[in-house]
Amino acid sequence: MTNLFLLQLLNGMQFGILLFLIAAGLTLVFGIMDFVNLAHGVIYMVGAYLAVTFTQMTGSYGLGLLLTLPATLLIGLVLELLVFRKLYDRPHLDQVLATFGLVMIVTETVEIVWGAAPLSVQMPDLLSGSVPLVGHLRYPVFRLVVIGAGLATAIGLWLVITRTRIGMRLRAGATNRAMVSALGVDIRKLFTIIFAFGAMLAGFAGAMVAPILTVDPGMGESVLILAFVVIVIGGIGSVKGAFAGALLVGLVDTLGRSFGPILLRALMDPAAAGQAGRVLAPMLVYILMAVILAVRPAGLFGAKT
Amino acid sequence: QDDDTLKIGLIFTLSGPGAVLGEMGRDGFLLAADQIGEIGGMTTQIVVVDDEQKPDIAANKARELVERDEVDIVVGPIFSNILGAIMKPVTDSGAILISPNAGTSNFAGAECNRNFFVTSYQNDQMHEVMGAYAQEQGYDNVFLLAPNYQAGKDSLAGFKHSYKGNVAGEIFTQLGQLDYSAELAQIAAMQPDAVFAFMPGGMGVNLVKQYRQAGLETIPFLSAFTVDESTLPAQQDAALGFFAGSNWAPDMDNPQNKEFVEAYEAKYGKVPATYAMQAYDTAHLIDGAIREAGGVGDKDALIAALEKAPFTSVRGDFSFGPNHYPVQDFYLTEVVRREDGNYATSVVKKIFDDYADNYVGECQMN
Amino acid sequence: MLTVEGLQAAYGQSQVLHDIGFHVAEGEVVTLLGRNGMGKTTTVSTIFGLLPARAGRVTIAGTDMTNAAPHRIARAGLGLVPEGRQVFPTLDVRENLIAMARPGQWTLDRVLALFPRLGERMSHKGNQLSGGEQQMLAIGRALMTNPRLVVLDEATEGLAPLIRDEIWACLTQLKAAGESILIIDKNVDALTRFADRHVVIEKGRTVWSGDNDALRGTPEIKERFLHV
Amino acid sequence: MSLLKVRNLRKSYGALKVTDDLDLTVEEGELHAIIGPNGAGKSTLIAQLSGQAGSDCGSVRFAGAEMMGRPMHARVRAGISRSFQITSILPNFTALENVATAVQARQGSSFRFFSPVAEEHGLNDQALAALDRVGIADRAFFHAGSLSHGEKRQLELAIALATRPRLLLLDEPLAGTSGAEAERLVEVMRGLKGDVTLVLIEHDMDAVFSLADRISVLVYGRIVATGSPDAIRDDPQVRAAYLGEEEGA
Amino acid sequence: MRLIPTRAWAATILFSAFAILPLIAVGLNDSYLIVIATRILAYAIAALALDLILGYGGMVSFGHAAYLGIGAYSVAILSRAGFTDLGLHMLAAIAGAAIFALVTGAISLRTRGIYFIMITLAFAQMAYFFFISLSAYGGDDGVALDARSTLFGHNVLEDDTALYYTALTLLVGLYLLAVAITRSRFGRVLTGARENPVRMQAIGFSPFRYQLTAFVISGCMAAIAGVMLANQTSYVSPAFMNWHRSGELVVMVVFGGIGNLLGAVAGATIALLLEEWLALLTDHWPLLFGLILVLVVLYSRDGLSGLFRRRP
Ligand SMILES: Nc1ncnc2c1ncn2[C@@H]1O[C@H](COP(=O)(O)OP(=O)(O)OP(=O)(O)O)[C@@H](O)[C@H]1O
Ligand SMILES: Nc1ncnc2c1ncn2[C@@H]1O[C@H](COP(=O)(O)OP(=O)(O)OP(=O)(O)O)[C@@H](O)[C@H]1O
Ligand SMILES: [Mg+2]
Ligand SMILES: [Mg+2]
Repeated sequence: MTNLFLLQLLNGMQFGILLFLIAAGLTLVFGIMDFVNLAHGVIYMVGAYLAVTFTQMTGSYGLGLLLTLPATLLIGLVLELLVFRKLYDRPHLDQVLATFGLVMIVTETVEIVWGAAPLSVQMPDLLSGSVPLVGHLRYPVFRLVVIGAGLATAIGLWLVITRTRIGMRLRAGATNRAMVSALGVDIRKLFTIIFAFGAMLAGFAGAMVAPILTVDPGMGESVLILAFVVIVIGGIGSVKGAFAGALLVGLVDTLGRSFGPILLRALMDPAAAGQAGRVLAPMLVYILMAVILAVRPAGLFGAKT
Repeated sequence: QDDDTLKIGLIFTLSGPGAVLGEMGRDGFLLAADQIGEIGGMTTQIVVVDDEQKPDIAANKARELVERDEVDIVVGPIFSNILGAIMKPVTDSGAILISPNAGTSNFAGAECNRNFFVTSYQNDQMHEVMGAYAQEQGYDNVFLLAPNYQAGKDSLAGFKHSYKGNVAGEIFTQLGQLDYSAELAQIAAMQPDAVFAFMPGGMGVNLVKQYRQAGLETIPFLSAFTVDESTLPAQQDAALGFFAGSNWAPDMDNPQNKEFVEAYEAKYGKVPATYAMQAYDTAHLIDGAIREAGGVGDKDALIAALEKAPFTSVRGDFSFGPNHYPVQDFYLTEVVRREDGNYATSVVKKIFDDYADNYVGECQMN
Repeated sequence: MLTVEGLQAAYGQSQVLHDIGFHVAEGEVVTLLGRNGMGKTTTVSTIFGLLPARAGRVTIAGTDMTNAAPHRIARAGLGLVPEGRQVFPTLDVRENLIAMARPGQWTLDRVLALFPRLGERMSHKGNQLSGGEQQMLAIGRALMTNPRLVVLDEATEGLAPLIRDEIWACLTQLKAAGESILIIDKNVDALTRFADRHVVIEKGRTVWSGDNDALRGTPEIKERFLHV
Repeated sequence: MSLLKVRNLRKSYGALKVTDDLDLTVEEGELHAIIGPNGAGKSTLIAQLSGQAGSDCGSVRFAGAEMMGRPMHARVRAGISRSFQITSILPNFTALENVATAVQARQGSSFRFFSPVAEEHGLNDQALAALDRVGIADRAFFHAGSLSHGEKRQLELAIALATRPRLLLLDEPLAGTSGAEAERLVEVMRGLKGDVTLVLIEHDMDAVFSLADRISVLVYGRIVATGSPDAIRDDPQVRAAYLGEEEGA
Repeated sequence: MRLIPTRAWAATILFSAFAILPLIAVGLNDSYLIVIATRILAYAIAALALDLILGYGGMVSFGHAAYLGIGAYSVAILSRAGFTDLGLHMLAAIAGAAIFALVTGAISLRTRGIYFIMITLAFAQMAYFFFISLSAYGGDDGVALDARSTLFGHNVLEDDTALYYTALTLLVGLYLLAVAITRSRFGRVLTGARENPVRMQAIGFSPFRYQLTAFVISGCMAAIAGVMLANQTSYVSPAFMNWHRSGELVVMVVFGGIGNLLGAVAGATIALLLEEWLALLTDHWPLLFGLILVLVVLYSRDGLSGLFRRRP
């Protein structure tokens, strides 16, 4: 039982880190640049599709992943130049509307190009095994790779945002673009680059999950809300917060699923517990968010307004 | 209305994540229509609409088909909740509704309808097949896994209907769940004799890949709607050797089936799944029935003709029960890699012969 | 250093600047005077390219910079202390100062020596400062870009008298070091102690300009346009 | 009788004590100026008195009633009103609507759903009068957000006046106004004296010394001196810590 | 000021067009027109409700589909229990929505901005999953209604045209109500609280009370839309209340132009018509629809209504 608990703890953290990886690009664009980008999910999806295609073309997942990065960077660049740069100074709702439109466009394009059927990436043999943990329990190698990638992204992003002048300018630009440029920084160019970088992070996440998750036209949308939840729980504008939020969601979701029913059974009779468990389980993440925001209206690490 | 033209409306999910299945249904039907040419010997006009997998959109589209396009027969949908939404608008208008996939229990039983036919199965049956198989194998500790929604609950009930052994654990996962580590850890800890899973669509892809990666392949994987030709292109090797219950598989050995599978693969470049097969059969059913009834003008005659199922199904034996749901054989299938490199299910053995659903007794057709 | 000729600008349909013209020579201190709402800030915004000029010319160090992007204007040597401070609320004091800094004689240490109060508040966020502290920060931030011409809009708003004196002293030093200054402030008397010339703006037009002696010598100017 | 009695008021942000066991008494009808260096805690004190910011401990008695723990809007209803150092207006409302909203707040029920408020002359007339008083009546139909900085400062005062408070807390009302406008606002405040009790925070010493009945000096969270303008002007400590040469001369 | 008479004109034209639509349908012999139009009216009511708090109160609810669902399930649940009267259905919908809005609104209003968006989404998702688990009403499959609501014991609403005019009457009534609210004292406080809540407190208002009241009013209006939608579709399902729906409502309002009520009605109308029409043109209609949304945002500052306004 304690073994299982520890394992589930690990699973929860692993899922949290996966969520962070998926949300990382959004943390940059929405959290830091303050741009409500609903298209994050579809860029992530395009990343996964590109990884599939590039892997097929090159025969190697590693190469496929490497090619996906510049490709999504380019996509981000084009989107920024055509659409996003005109929207930074506009209200959040205009951004919602425009990126909602983009979601429709990209999703449909993906269906036209790749079809509606799910696709997948064959995992390289090197990473496809599992390593023994305790007893019968084994842990997939690729999950360890995902954990590594997520942690590396988190640390890298945190360093860039909090420790570099680029990060400072970005944060400054999020609240007052005019002032930043009046002090001599080409904020347009900076935003373009960072946005493209955000798209690349989304693409990276897409490529990273392709071997373990289904690659289909619904994949972007299914993580979009989760990514926003993670950032909002952590507090907008904080990489640390997003990471904590992701871990929390991962843990609550995983532990709630595996131990929630047991807990409920201690409180009520088994039938009612089963019923209650089934009603509550899918709500867990939302209950978590509602409770956190009710207690801390600006998230865990958000600046109080 | 022109008496010589036959108007058929197809309503399928053609956008969003469910579109794979809808497209297969549409393609299967259109393939047959193409081969037949004039369905029932009549000039045929086919209108295809997308229900977007949203019940209210579907209800409107269904009304559009029967009111604006004045179709005689509506074929569709894929998903159960859409069936519920279009049932009334279509049948109230006097048109005939033939479902090539969704087959809910209410319409098989108390709410059965003269104008409504199902060419697939009653939803529970696929799960009952696997339950019976588990029972037959003498597994006495099976772990059950299904998403937390109505069809998931029905699925596990269906399995338990024919499986009498011990249930090692029963987990309802979230709809659209991404990560199954927690569930897989529990399975690994319990080491059941087998796992039964109902995980349609992308959820099945996620589960199967992660099941394999977690090193659980030594535990037999029984399933329904989890590994089929719509998901196998994504699951590939991960699904090899996994079992499913079905009323058909592409390698079924009869001339009609060979013709169908070959033509489908040639035209669409992929292996058909049951959704395509059932829609294909539906077109042939309509063809046969109209020829028998001598047109669509007399609805009563047409219904009577349909009830006789005057066509040769690619799955072999096929007839309708009094509730207009099929009576057919069910099989255990297994995922194989074909010689051409494609993945498909393959018949292992027959589990049920001429099997009718459990609700037929509740149906009072008037 | 800076020449403005026949400048016109508008917010949407309402034209605010009709005809603004003046110049600031190298090492000179020039003030923009005028009552509330006469167009001083609008003039500054237009010079900085934050508001498009409808007509007229802005020349910086000999180059025509009319309607150039703000960052190019800043790079050409202009530093802005904007009206209403506009410090970056989510950056702390240190970050506010160094984020846009450019190399030169003004360093973090020198700015902190000028405003020791900021040194005590280094890790406070911009929006956690008092009004006066924000003003100090805005001035320090502009200095850190090491401009050749500092533009101060409401230079000493909200500063305590003692600090105000220090600002005057500092500006005098800057001037001595050869920097140019364009300043808007309500303390006309203090300005006359070190400014070279004054430009009076009334309803979007430059209506008068002259040096200190001229301003002191023509009290009707003060009376008519500034009501003091 | 004293209108406002503040005792042991304290507020800290982390380790920083912004107000520190602060005591202050304001008499009914007086104009009480508070001066002190930047960051001394003046605005924080106003925020605490008005209820915008919470306090760690202490007591604020207004007209005999304890205000501690009451939210800002309740204190306004009790008669304490304020202006903001950093302009706080309704930017997409016209200047007139800004003030009319304040009049409406004082006048009674706002749970009226049907009759158009723009046609309520009672509100508009009073609002216009307040705008006229601070000198921006000609800007009445301009969007407040598009006013110049100085005009916004004038509007800020008009809004505060329109709530007709018993105690008015003014946080640097003259900041950002030019000479002419500043003079006008000083006259407005002079006119209010006697009617309304005023607490005035200002760095404009001419205004402070010409208006104040009493002055308190706040330095880093504590009142270090209270007295008549002359006494304060001559206090060497105050001169060293705050006034400097120019003003003290 | 000058906007108000123009808006009144635009509203008159739009609603008159709606009023004569059944005649056109008869002329074209296309009864399906009325079917789509009724659906449009239901969404227009919901969009109107959302614009009241979003456009005027600055409260971007990303959970308004929950009220559609509450309205729709009121019909389903009461009908099954044998109460078929439309008035009863409305009352139940309004009461249910009011309670849900009161409780979730009171908590949500502790937050602002994006946080408000997300917490309203959270509550709506909870409602969504609650109805998914309601096995008695088909869970996520939903339930078909046997018949439409009755009016004073008569099943007049079975007639599509009667249902249509009922929906139109409701829309016009609620529109006028919403216009009155936004122009009233209450409306001014609501808008002020959006502009600057601290300033509103500093003149003696407690924004919370007004915002919550508006939130509840809006929720009740949206629930009425749900009642109409259930009748129009004759089917009730949790799909009415998932987050897509909430998102679509926000998109309709922003598309039409926020904060002028008529924009919401127009936004719902045009978005749904476009969807119908583009779907006839091509299977890939989302591509075109998305493109139109993006273009409208890029070239107009205020949704569709911005396109009709003279630009400087
Ligand atoms: N939210 C906050 N968090 C942390 N510190 C704060 C916060 N708000 C104010 N402070 C600090 O409290 C001190 C007092 O601020 P306050 O605004 O009261 O000063 P003040 O006397 O009004 O100064 P000024 O004359 O410059 O307006 C300042 O040093 C400021 O940095
Ligand atoms: N964003 C804006 N939109 C529309 N009009 C504006 C805007 N900003 C300023 N104005 C108008 O332009 C005129 C000039 O404003 P400006 O800010 O340049 O005045 P100013 O001389 O700086 O005054 P102050 O001393 O009060 O700061 C004013 O009448 C003001 O109402
Ligand atoms: Mg100005
Ligand atoms: Mg202050």
